[in-house]
Amino acid sequence: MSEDILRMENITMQFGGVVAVDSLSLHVGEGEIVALIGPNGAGKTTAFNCITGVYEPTNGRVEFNGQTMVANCPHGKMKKTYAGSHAGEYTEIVSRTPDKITALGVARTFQNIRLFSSLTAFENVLIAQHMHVKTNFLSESFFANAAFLDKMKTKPKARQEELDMRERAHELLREVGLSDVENEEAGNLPYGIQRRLEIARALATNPRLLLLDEPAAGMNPQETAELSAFIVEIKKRYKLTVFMIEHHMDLVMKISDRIYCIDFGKMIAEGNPKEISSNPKVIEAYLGEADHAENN
Amino acid sequence: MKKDIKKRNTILTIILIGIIFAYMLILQLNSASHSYAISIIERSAIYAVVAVAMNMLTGFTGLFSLGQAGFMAIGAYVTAILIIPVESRPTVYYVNGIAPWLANVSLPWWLAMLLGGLIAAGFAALIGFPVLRLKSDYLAIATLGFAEIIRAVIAAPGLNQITNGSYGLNTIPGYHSIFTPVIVSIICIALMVMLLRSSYGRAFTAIREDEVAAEAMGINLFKTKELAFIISSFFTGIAGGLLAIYMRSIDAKTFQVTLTYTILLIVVLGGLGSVTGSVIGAFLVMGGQEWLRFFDEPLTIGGVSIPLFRAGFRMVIFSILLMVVVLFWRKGLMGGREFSWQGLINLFRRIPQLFRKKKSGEGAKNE
Amino acid sequence: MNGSVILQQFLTGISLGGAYALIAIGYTMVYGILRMINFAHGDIFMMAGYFMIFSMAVFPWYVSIPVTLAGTVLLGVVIERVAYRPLRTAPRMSVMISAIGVSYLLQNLATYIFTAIPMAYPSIPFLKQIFQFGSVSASLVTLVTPVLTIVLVIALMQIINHTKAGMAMRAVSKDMETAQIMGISVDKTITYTFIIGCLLAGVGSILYFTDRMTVYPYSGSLPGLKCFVAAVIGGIGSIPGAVVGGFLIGISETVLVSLGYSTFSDAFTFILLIVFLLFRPTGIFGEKATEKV
Amino acid sequence: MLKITDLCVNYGGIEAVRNISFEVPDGKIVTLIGANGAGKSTTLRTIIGLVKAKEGSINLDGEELLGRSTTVIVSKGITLSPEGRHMFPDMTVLENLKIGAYLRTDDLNEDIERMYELFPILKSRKWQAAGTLSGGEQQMLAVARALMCHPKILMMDEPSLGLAPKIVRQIFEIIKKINEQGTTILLNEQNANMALQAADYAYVMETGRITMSGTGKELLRDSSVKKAYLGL
Amino acid sequence: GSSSSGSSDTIKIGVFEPQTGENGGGGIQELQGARYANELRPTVKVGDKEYKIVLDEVDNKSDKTEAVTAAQKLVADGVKAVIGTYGSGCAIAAAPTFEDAKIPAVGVSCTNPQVTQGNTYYFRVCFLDPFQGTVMANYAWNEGYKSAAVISQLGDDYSSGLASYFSDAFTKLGGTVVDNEQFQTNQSDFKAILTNVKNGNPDFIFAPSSITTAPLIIKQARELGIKAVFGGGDTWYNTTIIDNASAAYCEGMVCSTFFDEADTSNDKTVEFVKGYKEWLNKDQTRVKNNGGNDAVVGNTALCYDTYNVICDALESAGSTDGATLRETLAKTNYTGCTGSISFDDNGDANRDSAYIDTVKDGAFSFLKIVKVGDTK
Ligand SMILES: Nc1ncnc2c1ncn2[C@@H]1O[C@H](COP(=O)(O)OP(=O)(O)OP(=O)(O)O)[C@@H](O)[C@H]1O
Ligand SMILES: Nc1ncnc2c1ncn2[C@@H]1O[C@H](COP(=O)(O)OP(=O)(O)OP(=O)(O)O)[C@@H](O)[C@H]1O
Ligand SMILES: [Mg+2]
Ligand SMILES: [Mg+2]
Repeated sequence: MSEDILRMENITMQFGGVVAVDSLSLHVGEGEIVALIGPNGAGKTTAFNCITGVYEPTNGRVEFNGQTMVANCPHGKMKKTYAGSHAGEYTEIVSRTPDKITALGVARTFQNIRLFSSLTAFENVLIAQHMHVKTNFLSESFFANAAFLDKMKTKPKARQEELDMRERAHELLREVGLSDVENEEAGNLPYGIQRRLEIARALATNPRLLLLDEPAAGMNPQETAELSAFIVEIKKRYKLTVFMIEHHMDLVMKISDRIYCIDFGKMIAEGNPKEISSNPKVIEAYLGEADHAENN
Repeated sequence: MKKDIKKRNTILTIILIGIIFAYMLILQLNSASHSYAISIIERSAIYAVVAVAMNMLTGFTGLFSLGQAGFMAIGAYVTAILIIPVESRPTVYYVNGIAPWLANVSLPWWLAMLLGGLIAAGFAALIGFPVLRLKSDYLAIATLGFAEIIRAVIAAPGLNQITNGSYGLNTIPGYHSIFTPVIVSIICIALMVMLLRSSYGRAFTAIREDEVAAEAMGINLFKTKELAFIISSFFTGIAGGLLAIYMRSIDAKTFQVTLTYTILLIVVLGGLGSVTGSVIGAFLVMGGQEWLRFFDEPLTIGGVSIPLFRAGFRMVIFSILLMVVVLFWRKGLMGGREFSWQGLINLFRRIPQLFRKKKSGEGAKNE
Repeated sequence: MNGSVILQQFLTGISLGGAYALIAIGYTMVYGILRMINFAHGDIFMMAGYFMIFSMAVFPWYVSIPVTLAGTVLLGVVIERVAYRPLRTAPRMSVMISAIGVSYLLQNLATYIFTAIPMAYPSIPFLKQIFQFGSVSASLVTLVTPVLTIVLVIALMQIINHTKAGMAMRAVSKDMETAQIMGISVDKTITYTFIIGCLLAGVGSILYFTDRMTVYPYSGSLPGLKCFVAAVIGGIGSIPGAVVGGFLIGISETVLVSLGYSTFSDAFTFILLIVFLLFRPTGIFGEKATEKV
Repeated sequence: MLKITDLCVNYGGIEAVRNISFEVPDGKIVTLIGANGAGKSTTLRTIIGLVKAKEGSINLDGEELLGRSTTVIVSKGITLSPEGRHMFPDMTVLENLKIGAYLRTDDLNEDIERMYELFPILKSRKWQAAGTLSGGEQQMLAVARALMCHPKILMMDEPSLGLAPKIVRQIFEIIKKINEQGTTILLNEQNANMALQAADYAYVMETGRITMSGTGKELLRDSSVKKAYLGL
Repeated sequence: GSSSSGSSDTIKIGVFEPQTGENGGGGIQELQGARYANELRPTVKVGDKEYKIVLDEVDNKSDKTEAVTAAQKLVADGVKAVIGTYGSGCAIAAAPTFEDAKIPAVGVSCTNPQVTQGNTYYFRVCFLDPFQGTVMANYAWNEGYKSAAVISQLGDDYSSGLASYFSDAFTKLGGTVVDNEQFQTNQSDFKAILTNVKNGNPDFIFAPSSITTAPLIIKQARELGIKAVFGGGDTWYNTTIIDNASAAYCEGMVCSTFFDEADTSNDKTVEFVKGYKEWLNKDQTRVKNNGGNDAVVGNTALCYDTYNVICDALESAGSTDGATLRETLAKTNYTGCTGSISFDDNGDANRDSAYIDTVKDGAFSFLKIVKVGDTK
């Protein structure tokens, strides 16, 4: 694969005395689909939260597209109680709020669906484009809805932007096959569709890297199969890199280029699906002895 | 088809606006005999502005703020101080005198009001830094506390020469015409609606729905909340200025927590997240309070005086009515939706249907 | 300021604080369980004052006290039934509005029934005995208030932490539906909470008004607001927190007034609140809310 | 025996459950499978009294449960391990276990030890606030908590949701074990394969209706089930 | 009620009083004076025609915002004159409304100078705060008190005003104000303030305040062992205070008032007191509104006079036209149960003396009359 788009270096996340992620280093190459698996409580979601700015990691560095995106070292009270390794290796502190990270091109979905549930599917996607709005709130309020200006030769910038955003939202929903539920309230949609919408909404931020946290949770095998196809398709269409957490092994094995497996916050294995499914450590910690295929 | 409906709606809207303005014109032309109605309409329009501003925070952005009275106080005092005629200032500040630097500063009402709004917005920007990090009830209590602090500061003896402390301000020039406050209110509400319908407004709603997700969509929580807070406070300050001119005399006691509660009741009655709801709510609450006045007067039917009817009964009835609305129309009258002609027409259409259903139901029973 | 003045002020502070603490507990418990600010609590406290006035007109004090407490509890329970229970599944905001509505109603009702003219609070002779220590004088109620507060709170803590009813209260406060699945009756548990909260408000009202002697329809609103602030400062949901908050506010208010800053004595309560919210948003004893993304 | 007859449930205008009837015989494992939104959770929540039914009957050993409060129903020996875990987030793991046994008055220590044996990870975290557990850990706690009340009938709503394959298998082993010890089980599952293998009897739900039923083995072999729910 | 439309042979007089809210108590006491007067004198003869007088009572809820609409309601009802209101704040708020509508208003007990200032349609029958504050200072000084403490309510024009006039006058006379304390609206715990007062050991404590707070202050002070004499303004001439603070604690307190129930030098007073007590005792709700007993408070008497002043003006104006009525009112010269009433150019009552009453054996009793110039 080409350049790495994401690199985590020795990320440690400590809550009180619990070290949820312990010196985790991994990398995701441009255009790859990489999966992160591991037993419950291994620290997968926490790792995602460190990347996306929801948590500030206790130690370590995350690099996005060759740039430091997040970096921290134990400081303040943490200095004394730090229980991870690689202390003192990092001195830089770079912290970004989740919105800044999204602005850099990293979008995510959540383990528990977090749609704007009383808004329509269309509005959900529209809102996700808000961060690209360039005009200020004054001209936005004056012109964004000024439809009567449309006949003018050059529309006000705010109006043009609004029209573009709407156009793009329609287009996106069409591309992901959600056109027919555009005006439905997101919260009323069937579960599977909600998952899809959540992904569509993430896409609307124009990400280069898409993080999916258990996208197939609560789906039956049939729906899961549809989802795998969907992920592969959007990856191609939007030239994305996908990094996902998933417990459905058939999905993981089918579409990932590489898989990382962690346990107790530490990396225990890395490799392609074949290597991982036969890795004794992974079987021991995660898959269990029986043939995993029948479980799903 | 769609176009026809749009056309019909536009025509209906124009007719409605026409009727409203014609009515106001009639009131205005006979202002002496209609002063009661005029004052109710003016007051309702002013409260509608605050209600919409509060709704923008509470209903649209999900920030439960109870600081309205404080921001109104700022707007009202700034406006009042700057528009009291210079020659009557000595009598207004008859106890402590007016600060010399202020004594001759005077502005036209609209500029003073704008300044009042801006200063209120400035305060909002300042306190936004600490308090907007708080969630729901904590935010409510903190903003409520802030309003109380403002009130204490206004009444503090140290500011006697500016705010006239305990003595309040009066001889504020009033409105000459009902159109002034109504048109200013309409402009304010229209500006807020335009903001709410823009991308920024959608970002507000996103925050209300789910902060974590909104942030993950690239919306800067703090900046967006601060924006909503500042703008809402700006219009609340303007409404304070409008109120000062309406009342012509103000003091710190005007801006107690109960004022905020009244506005909250308006917002809830109208429906959280509905601008038209807030406007309708303002007129209903203000008008209703007045309409219920007959409860306060002794009532005699056929020579027997009904013992319940005496002073204070009106407010008992009013509070019971409010409770009924809260308990039985949980989402308020508009329930987060906006007024639309189609909705109204559907409502009318449903009425005969209800009758028909009832009839057929009865028929079934008879068989 | 000499020693006896300081001692006198201190006595004032802790007795005020004690009464605040008792009321604050009611706020904290209701908030803890229903996640709502019971804006009507201060007015329940005011109504308790009227109950005492009317029952003392008929009964001796030792009968009146239980009668008043029973009346207060009944009022609280009825309010919960009528105004809060139907909104159990409604958004929190509606319940809060309903509480404001009840508060509004109680004030208007009191004005209507009892008129706005302040009424004298009857004195309970034995509580009003005045003790003189040098130049410091205090009535028994001043001394009794803080002691009684502490005793009641210790008893209450035992109930909450070591009985099943207490466990039920904590569970209901976190997740009503799941609590039901555990076999806990949500309605009953909430009723218990209101009973305890109103009982303490009743006791608080007797102590407070015995010292301050007049009741009028708005006499509950400001103490109510202050006690809510006390509950927040102490860490809402935490009973020891409410007590500490109550004393903190009572004492600091007294100190401020005695130093001549009475202009800011009310505002100070809120300044204290904002400072706390900034540096310790969950209050002194508040638990961290745990939301996992 | 739990017997559901002609049960209908509406949410506002949405008919979530339409006229379904089924039985849960004592000592058996019965499973409901079906797509998202089929109405499985609604059914379980109606049985436990959290959702009010429009019409129908829920009968436990001859006693009508419909219209009873959840507390009463739980005291009759039915409990639910809810979908989406629903911990008491600020209580510790141990307290969560204890509250599961709210209606019991006997000694709990033995049972708590048993839960720690079933789910060792809970033991090591017994003082942690349940809200900070990982999804899987929470799910285990939810199951353990439900078991603490010694139910006659244990209803489980998607116990395998979001669990690692290894844990899923463990959960199903535990389900079988509990069942062997005498607890009747009514199970909602997306993981149709595992559920059908474990179940004595199974019902397939689609848009609020029961469309198919049979023993677990029968349905496992059924071609339409295979296609729709087993992804084969 | 006002609902009966203004038929040709009735005249409406607005009674603009708070019946609820902070000043509701005092407002109702005033209102009863008007009701009683209306019962005694139900008609007036304007020109040649006999008109029935209908009282149009509106509640301004002691709230300025409400006051404006309430005043507008009176205007809309077509009242010819207005009585009220208790609490200067609401009077100030409503004043421009009445002026605009050219309806003369006569304030009963609103003592703030600003009520009538710059408003040609507002009159008042009571004295003013500066006057009252000075009178009390004179009294205190004459009694030989050398040091005084002042307690006033923040944000309340009445209380702050009186307190500052008192302090000024008292210092000018040579006394010292040892302590100046302020309290918040709705405050009910005054111990902290009073401890400071006690520490200053004053001879006299001037604490103008509402009838809600006065008993609290007095009672708590006595419990703290403060022995100094308490003094207040006209609001204190109200038995509610004695009832609430207990007679023993109130013994010896003084207040200025425009009226004294026990004043037998004026026949009109005697007649009014007798008649009003009878009227009160006819109906228990009236007694309740009066504060639970039949003691006559100053405001009631003043309001009674106000009603008569207006009726007289109507009769002598011979017209119900606002401007004419105003002119007639300005020339009023009336002697009522509260003494003689006439107005100066500003519309304020020409009063140069005030009664000082004290509490003796649990009841108000007349002490002396003090004039502004009277100093030792
Ligand atoms: N805010 C927090 N405070 C304390 N501990 C936490 C917090 N968030 C997570 N943890 C702990 O960190 C560990 C890792 O949790 P995480 O949610 O990352 O697991 P996961 O790998 O995503 O598991 P699952 O597959 O079950 O979702 C868990 O033991 C959890 O208890
Ligand atoms: N509280 C509610 N209000 C309105 N509609 C609801 C509510 N809960 C569920 N529904 C609707 O009822 C239908 C059945 O939902 P239910 O949760 O019972 O399905 P399920 O079979 O359990 O699905 P899943 O596999 O997703 O858990 C769905 O269409 C859902 O949208
Ligand atoms: Mg996870
Ligand atoms: Mg379900």
